[in-house]
Amino acid sequence: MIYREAGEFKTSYAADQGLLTIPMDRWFVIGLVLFAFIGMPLVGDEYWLGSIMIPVLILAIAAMGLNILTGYAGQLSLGTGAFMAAGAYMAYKVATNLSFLPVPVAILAGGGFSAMIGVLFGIPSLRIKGFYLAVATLAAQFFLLWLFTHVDWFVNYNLSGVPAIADYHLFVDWGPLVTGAQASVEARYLFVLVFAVFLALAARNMARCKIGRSWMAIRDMDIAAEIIGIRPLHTKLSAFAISSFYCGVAGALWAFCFINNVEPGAYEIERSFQILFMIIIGGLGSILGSFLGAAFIFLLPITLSQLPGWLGLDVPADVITHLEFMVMGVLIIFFLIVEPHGLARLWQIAKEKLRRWPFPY
Amino acid sequence: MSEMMADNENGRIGGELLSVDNITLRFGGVKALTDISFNINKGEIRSIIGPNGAGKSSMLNVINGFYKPQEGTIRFKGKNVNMKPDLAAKSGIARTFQNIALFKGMSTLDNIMTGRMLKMKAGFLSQAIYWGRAQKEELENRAFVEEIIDFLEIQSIRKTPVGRLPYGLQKRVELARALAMEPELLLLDEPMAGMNLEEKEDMSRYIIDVNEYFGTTIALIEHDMGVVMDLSDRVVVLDYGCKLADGSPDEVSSNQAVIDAYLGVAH
Amino acid sequence: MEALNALFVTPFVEIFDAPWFFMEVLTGGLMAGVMYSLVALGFVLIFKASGVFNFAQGVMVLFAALNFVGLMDAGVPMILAGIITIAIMVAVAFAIERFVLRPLVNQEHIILFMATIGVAYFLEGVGEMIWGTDVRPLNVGIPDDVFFVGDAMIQQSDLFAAVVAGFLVVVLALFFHYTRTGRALRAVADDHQAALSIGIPLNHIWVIVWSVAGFVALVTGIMWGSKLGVQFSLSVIALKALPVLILGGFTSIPGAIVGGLIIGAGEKVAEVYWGGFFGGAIEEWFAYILALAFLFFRPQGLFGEKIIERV
Amino acid sequence: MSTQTETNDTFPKLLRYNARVRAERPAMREKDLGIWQSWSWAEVYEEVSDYAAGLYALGLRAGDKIAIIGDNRPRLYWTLTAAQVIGAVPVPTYADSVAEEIQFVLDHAEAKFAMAEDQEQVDKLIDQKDHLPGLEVILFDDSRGLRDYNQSFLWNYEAVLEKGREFRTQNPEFIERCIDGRTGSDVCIMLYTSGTTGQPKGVVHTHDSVLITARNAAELEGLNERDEVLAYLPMAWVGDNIFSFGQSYAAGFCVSCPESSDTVLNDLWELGPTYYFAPPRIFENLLTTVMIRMEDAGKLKQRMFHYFMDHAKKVGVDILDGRSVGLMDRIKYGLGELLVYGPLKNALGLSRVRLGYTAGEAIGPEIFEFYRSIGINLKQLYGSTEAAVFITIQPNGGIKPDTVGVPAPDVEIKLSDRGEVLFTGPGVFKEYYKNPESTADTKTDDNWVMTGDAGFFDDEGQLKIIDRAKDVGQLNDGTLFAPKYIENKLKFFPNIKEVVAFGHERDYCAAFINIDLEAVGNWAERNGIAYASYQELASLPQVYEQIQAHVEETNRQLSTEERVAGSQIKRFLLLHKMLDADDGELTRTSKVRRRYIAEKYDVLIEALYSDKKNCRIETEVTYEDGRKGKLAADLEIRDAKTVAIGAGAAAQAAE
Repeated sequence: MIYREAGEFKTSYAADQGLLTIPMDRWFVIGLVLFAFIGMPLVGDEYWLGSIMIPVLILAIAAMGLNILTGYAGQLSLGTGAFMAAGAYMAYKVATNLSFLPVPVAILAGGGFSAMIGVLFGIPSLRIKGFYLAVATLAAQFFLLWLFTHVDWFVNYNLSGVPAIADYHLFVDWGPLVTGAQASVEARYLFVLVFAVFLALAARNMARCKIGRSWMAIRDMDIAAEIIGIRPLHTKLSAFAISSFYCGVAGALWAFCFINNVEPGAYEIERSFQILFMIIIGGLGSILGSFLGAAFIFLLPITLSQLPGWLGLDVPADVITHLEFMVMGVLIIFFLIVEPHGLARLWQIAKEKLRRWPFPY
Repeated sequence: MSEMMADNENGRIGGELLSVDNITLRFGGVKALTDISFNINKGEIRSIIGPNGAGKSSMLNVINGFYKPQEGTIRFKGKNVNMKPDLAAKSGIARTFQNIALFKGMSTLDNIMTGRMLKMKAGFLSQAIYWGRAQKEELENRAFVEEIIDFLEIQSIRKTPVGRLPYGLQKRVELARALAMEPELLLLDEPMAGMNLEEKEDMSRYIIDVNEYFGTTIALIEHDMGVVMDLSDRVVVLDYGCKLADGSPDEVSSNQAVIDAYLGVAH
Repeated sequence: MEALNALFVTPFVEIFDAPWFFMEVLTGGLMAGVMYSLVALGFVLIFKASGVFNFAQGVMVLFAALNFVGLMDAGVPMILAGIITIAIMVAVAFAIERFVLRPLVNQEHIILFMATIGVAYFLEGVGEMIWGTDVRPLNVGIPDDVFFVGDAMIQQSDLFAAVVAGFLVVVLALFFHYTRTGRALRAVADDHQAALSIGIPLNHIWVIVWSVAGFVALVTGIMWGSKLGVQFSLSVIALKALPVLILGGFTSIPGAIVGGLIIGAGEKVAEVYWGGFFGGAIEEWFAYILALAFLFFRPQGLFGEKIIERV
Repeated sequence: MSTQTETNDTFPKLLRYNARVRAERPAMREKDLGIWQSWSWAEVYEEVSDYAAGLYALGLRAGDKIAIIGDNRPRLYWTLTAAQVIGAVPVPTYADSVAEEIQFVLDHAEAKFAMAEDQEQVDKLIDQKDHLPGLEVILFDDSRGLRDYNQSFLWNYEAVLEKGREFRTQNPEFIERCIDGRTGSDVCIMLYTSGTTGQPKGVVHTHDSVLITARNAAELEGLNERDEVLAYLPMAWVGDNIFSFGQSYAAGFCVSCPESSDTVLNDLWELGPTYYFAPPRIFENLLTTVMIRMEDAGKLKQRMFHYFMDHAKKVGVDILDGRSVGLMDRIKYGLGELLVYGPLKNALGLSRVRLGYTAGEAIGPEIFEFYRSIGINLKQLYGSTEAAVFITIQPNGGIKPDTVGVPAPDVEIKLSDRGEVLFTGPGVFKEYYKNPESTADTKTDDNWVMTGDAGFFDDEGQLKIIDRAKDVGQLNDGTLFAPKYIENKLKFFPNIKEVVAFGHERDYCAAFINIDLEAVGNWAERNGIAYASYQELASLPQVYEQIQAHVEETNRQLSTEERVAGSQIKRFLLLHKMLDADDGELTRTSKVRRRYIAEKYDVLIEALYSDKKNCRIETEVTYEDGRKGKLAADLEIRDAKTVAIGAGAAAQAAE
């Protein structure tokens, strides 16, 4: 309906292969990003920025990571939480022990460490698939979390085992505080947003390049992928590495910019499932879906817990928790049956409808 | 495209490109191929025929490295090879499958682009920022792929997800993907299976065009004898994993053993 | 050197120093293993018959046990509670077939797997909504005295559980081999088309097999519940069943039993003798790492069929 | 602009001028290899220069003819200019012609060169080469499938360019000299008209006639270098030569070629032209497609669609023409633009159209108004090959669906005694090639051209074309009788498929009518009326009622037009069978064979001109399988109310 594409023709491959080839979409996304950077910090309060936007963005990064592995490369993982933990602990180590490095570098280092771990646990993927691989990633989940909680080196021999994150400036001792309890919520939000935007852009770019196509080729038909020269192990490991990098960065941001400490409880198996749900409901193989899914899954329990209040009903908190489980379960089944490609596909369909408007097809 | 064109002025067919020597392949106790030898010359269209279960597909699978023969050697471009499929691809062997093996979740264009995988060398960082080498490669290879799309006349389905295409077109896309690899040897496993007459004619024309334009050597498995006899320079006949005959279409079709084993049977 | 000592010498010295204690640890582990086996058994049943990897099996154990204990606490006689619970589990099987499996027929396995995660969440929510989250003690009259074999202390309840598990396996084996339905289930496992051709509606088979799995879940729940009380942690053993399956193979009933025993015994022994060296709590991951190691060397598991990939 | 007229009086000069003043602006585009490949004016000039030199090097000289055969391709368009550079005459022919037709044209034109698009066209030429002794060189654009063609007269386009470059390095001044050496009075192009009777005639145009006409119209409509046009109509047709060549050079806008004839619709949508020509048939088909696609939409959407379409019908045209419309209506129209018209135009690829033309035959007023009401500035024009298209153009703000507008700039029009339209102006052709008799028959010594069409001016001075002049007759009382004009008016009703009107040398006008089986059948189904055959449907009284209403409505319309008001339909009948080409009643192109029908159904005609209420008829029919059979029917003849002359106008005014 709102699309006016006639006359938007492409005279070069560069234009035809662009990220957002429809001008409407381009303006929409630019507008959205501008709003996220300028409008949101202005209108958002402490609660919205600090308790909703930050975690949603961080979870979206992790969801993008899992989506690269599961949605694009077709390798099921139940170890997302552990890869996030790897990023968080390593970022903490770097930030505390190599304090001459700016905090963004520490966070990226966390991602890098997570990528290495990811490769390690991805090696079995050469020989095993599907559920078998899920077990390998479960092993990562339990083993890594045990490792980080039982080897005190990771927490600098902190007695509580849950070290707090100090207040770091953007660049060592220059720039605004971006992490820790003293940092303003706007600064933390923008810091996370920058990561989210750049990682999303990078993911979209990879998805449309050689590497993305080789992931999808392995996912869709590994035998055919091999005959055109795609190395299965190399491709799968690259997916593990990049996926884990995203998860690692997300884990580090979670510790540094959201909960302000390195808390193992944040990276349990439940987190892995939560992120899996995000990509199922958001849409497998879609970067947009990662964001939609993250927002949806994160906001659902919040909405559910508020809903009775809005409706003037008095529902005990534990009932809401159970309801949340039930709704989540039903939603997952519903999406798998009705729209296995999730919210992103619904968005796509809506967009197609608008493009075809007023015609039905 | 012009650099792909073979110099066909002086005789289309050149020297030996691939030789299969005494190949024996067993699955457990079952012998799929027994002591098979034949060769494929540069530039020719070589057909492998035989009744169902004769071992034709196994033969192709041995050539491009899916199956490891227990005995015998394969030499490609004079070198002894015993490779994995991805290495076979690297050395210049492409193939299509009897049951279409396209990447269902991707568009026609992306499927064909995957055929250019080996020609793209950009690092992942360059790809992540879509800048420099990665972008250059994407655009160059897109241009190349467009030539193939044009060649096989599949412009109108360029951006259609392959899962939605009719069977005949899917086969064509698969051929396009194989062609995008600029192979020296193209293995076609029943490229016309399940096609109607018109589609078969189209496909035959494309096969000849590929052979003539790009000088690609083609090894072909096909059931339709008419097609085989029309297209092929030489034919090798398999039956129960053994070689029955080898020679020009005329020689093969007049060979008594072949007639008994295959042509005599109503197909 | 010290590390090597702690890893390769000390534990064995300890074992030989106190063989009875080792026996005790081992039997304790084996008994825990029986529980894993029972959960894994439920997995295998469903996987064999429908190719579905039922992540919800663990929650089904919890759900069945919650219903059972809930009914008993409400004053329903034990036998009746058992019957009602079985009826509920059959109803669940019907519902799953109708609302999950049927709409997803012919989908990829991974999709079905994720759907069972949804089922798990839903059942957990429903179960706890109705019966609450408190740990409920369960007493069905299983003797819990201890007796000694040599110096090793054995719990009668464990032994009882082992007997029940064994009994269950025998019953299932008989069921699979000597009843029409059982044979049909095996046929389905081998080839869906073949099963259809002998005239058994696939939908019925799914309902039956999920019901049987529900029954196994109930038995598991009762065993486990009388030992530890009925609580949320029951559903977590589902995750432990995964490595069991890797070891035993996804389609083998004996594999599930043996795999369970190995994992159960292995992780107990490892915890007691090697745990100290690693810093404790290695039970948490031992099973997975063991399974991982298995995956490298024998991906089809102990009893699984070799997977040959055809081109 | 006026200085330009003097200095740039040929197309090559204009190209050189464009290459200088708008060097970087796109001149030509082609959808190829997935994207719109573009060439700037400077690039086109360079390429055309090489090409011209190459042609010269191959032996093409001033005055020689070069035939062009193929779909719309940039290189085929460049052949026009390249030939013109060296003074040779391009002769575009229809790409879908069979080999024999091409042979006739090339032979008649004495073509020395031929530029073929691809293997298909080359094959046709080679096929006829023996009958074309004058044809020396065949060039081709797309080399696919031509590898094994080793005839020495075959030249690849690239090879010609190569030759041209070589030639130019040796003769650097050659191109400039050639271009400067030509003037506007030189022959520019030869276009063969596919006449309905007899052999095609080669219409010779000079640079002046094409260029001045093209420029006049471009200036009138304000076309400029930012306009976009899609070249998809045959190059051999004069319209394409003006819209996609002449006006592009004159106004400097870019011409785009579709990927193939199969992808025209999608290419149109992608390109979104600002200047668009299509014959009425295309607009009609497009509208049908729109309606069919909307049938599948949800109820709510359909209601919304029709609601806003009705509103557009009410005020859309007034808004387009800048007449005053109430604020509420404007707001509603704006909403409609957002919800329906805009997306609809977008989906059709017409959202950027600033100027649309249609011509060639009468367009149904409903169809015409539909496009205009959703804000597409569609106009009718009247033209011919002999006029380099433009004879009349509908004036902005004064567009009426049933006229073709006022004379184009510098064009004068007069009507002969028989009502035939004559024109003169800058676009008048030079001659029919090698056919002085026809030239003399068509063109008077003082440069007036007879169009062969009968028409008249309405009170606002707009021309109405009513029929071919030779078909126009007179009633016994001397009233003008234009059968096609009446028939068209009736055929615009969806329920009416075909009409044959009678009246020449009769007392009044009467008609045979064929109903539209689909439309009326649909209506019958919806109203639960059973029918077994066309014959049965056509004999139903309810159907007669409907058709009678249509006839009377037509009479009312006719009564408002002074010249034809006397030829209202007094009596009509619904034929018991569809007029069919198999029975010889229609031509293969579905035109009515008047005389044959008059003979075959003379009984019916007699009945129409008597006071009978019924008439029995027996006819032989040919079934689809070729069998012949007899069909007998008793047809009802009805009287239709006529409106007194002038009364209709009064009634209309009263509404």
